[in-house]
Amino acid sequence: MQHTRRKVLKSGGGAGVLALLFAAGIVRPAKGLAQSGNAFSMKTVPDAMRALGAQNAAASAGILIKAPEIAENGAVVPIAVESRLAGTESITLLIEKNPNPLAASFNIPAGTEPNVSTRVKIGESSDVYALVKAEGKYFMAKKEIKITLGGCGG
Amino acid sequence: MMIRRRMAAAVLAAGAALGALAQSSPEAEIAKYREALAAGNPADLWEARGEALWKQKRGPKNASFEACDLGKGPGVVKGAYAELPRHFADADRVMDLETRLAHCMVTLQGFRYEDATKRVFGAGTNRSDFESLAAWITAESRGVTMNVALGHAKEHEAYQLGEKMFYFRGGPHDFACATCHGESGKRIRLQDLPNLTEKAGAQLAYTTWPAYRVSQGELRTFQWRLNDCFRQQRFPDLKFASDASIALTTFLARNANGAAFNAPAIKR
Amino acid sequence: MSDPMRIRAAERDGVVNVKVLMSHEMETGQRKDAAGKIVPAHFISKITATHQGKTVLSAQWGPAVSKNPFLEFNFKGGKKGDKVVVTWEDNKGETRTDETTIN
Amino acid sequence: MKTMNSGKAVLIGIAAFVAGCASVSDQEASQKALAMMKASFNERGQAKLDRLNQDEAQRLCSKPPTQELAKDVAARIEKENLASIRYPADGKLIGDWKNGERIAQSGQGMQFNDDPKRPSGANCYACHQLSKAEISYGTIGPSLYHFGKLRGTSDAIQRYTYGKVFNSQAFSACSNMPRFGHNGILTEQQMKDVTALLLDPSSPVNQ
Repeated sequence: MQHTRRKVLKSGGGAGVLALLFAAGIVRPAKGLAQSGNAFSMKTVPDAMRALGAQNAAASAGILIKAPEIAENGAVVPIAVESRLAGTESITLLIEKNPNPLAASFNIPAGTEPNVSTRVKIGESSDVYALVKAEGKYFMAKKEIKITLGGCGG
Repeated sequence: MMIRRRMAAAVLAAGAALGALAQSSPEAEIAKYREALAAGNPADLWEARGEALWKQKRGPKNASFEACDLGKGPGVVKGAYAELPRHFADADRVMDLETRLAHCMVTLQGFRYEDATKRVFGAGTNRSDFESLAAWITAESRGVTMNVALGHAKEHEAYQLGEKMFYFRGGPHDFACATCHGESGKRIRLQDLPNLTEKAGAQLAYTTWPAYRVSQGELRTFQWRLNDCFRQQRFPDLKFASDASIALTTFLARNANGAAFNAPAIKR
Repeated sequence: MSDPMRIRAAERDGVVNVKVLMSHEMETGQRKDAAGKIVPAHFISKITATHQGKTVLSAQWGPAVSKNPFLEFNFKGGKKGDKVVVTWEDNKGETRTDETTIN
Repeated sequence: MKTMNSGKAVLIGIAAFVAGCASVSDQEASQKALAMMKASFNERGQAKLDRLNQDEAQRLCSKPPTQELAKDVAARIEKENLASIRYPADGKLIGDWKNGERIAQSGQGMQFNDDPKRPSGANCYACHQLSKAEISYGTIGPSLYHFGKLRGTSDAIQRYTYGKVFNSQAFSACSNMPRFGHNGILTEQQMKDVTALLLDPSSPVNQ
């Protein structure tokens, strides 16, 4: 089941498809970030999202993932996420192809701009998902980042 | 401080743009990657450690580096790196920064040379004092114009032998420094290769070392840069502070004369 | 003991830009050492930034955040001269707190 | 004469100035540099000090790439290197392009930190474009995309391709390309696989 979902996710691509899949999946009570410790150990994006209670996240153009499309080195990939959604409460980063996709989650209190920047490891070329909780609901966006081999390669 | 960082970012971006004249999409994206990295350089962490180390009393003689002469008089750090390597009369030898630091650890702080140079390249939590010290000392030359004088006969000779070494082909792959760094507009994989035989390339390359190497999560010095080039050239292991390492550094540093020093930088 | 963070905080038009560099290995727990043994996971798992006692950002991280982590964010309401305090805690329970003055 | 405003002119100036002041001749400088290098490297792993002993081609090619080689010297280097090429006894020059692709991607081998028991790569992508799919390629050498599609797979082309991989300097004195067979970097089977990568019609190089 898990495997199939992952496959569809890869081939289907769009976030809308993903949201539909989640909607069709097992519905669990929504969990807040307090539970994200569990989500960090999940091995797929859908499982991590479900552990966060974000399985119904809808694709949104109000989330901007600012990252290079090609990284010279996967050990350090700069990623900034900006949310233009009113009432943004949290920003979460997931990297699909990493062994544990959930990379980082930020709580945004009132008065802090919904715009954070950090650097993550990406093992191989992968889709990166930004998940935003705004006014109690989850939204998401994604971007593909290519990791290249660099230098003398030895 | 902030302005300095922004300047560094601008210069890095400009350098990347220069290299990617063809402006195809991969090059533009790589330039974006480099620009984003320049916004925060972990070399800062090494600079802070280096400044503390410089002032700390250490070794059998319980002395700090503050009496160490980097060429502009005891304790003068500002701008010193932009004039290195140079001949030091007290040792009658041309020395680069790291060789001079090892010299001060022995003469001022009383360390045995073997102990002083036990860890010249750091790995993770096993850090090298040389890398921390070099981060801070080189940062104190940021914006200073490179000016390696070659006024002494031994400095001339180091330059001349360094040049020979630059073109020396050897090992199972027939590689010389010049194999990768002797022509303009070339790249290895997606990385632009500076042509070190021309002024612009020599300047861009030399003034951006030391650098925080994101692929390793370490700050690397020029001694490391040369050692790792020769590793990839399939040569044996270039000895730290060896005459050959200093000669080649002299050749490359002198060729960067006239450019503003701009390191520690951040690189792939 | 871990090394101090490098924190920069600059105020412009009522918005404070905060940049933090942390000295940490961020071991994933998946890497093998030279002897082929797995290096145990060791990473910063929690971060809190406060201004005048109020939390301006908190975060939970996994080991996918890069070695020597970098974090940048902006908050409103800070003045030049105020303090910004950042605390991290890693998965082994070690913590570190540093502060800087907004300029 | 072109306008002398380039950085190169300045560098040549410096070099001339330095050479003018120095007390030793060019040949003496070469000898001194070699002695200095021999004292400045440590043997480590498989990389012994004998790697600093140059053969004739290495010695003659230790020059700026812009400096032309005399025609007779170039011809001599090419002749000697051509004589060193050994073709497989079974006469088959085309191996498995899939292995060839792996070899082309790998930069492993012969470094002091490499395990000598593991096979070396050829690291072709470091210097050459080969396929459409791999965007991370270098430009030190020419693009080899469509290498076989443009040339076909005649016996002569197969022999040239295998020979070029075996010893690049047989065809181009002082080429930057390693002499993979001559210097024992790749095995015979590996060179067949790289030849296949370049020539096999189903290889990504020829799509």
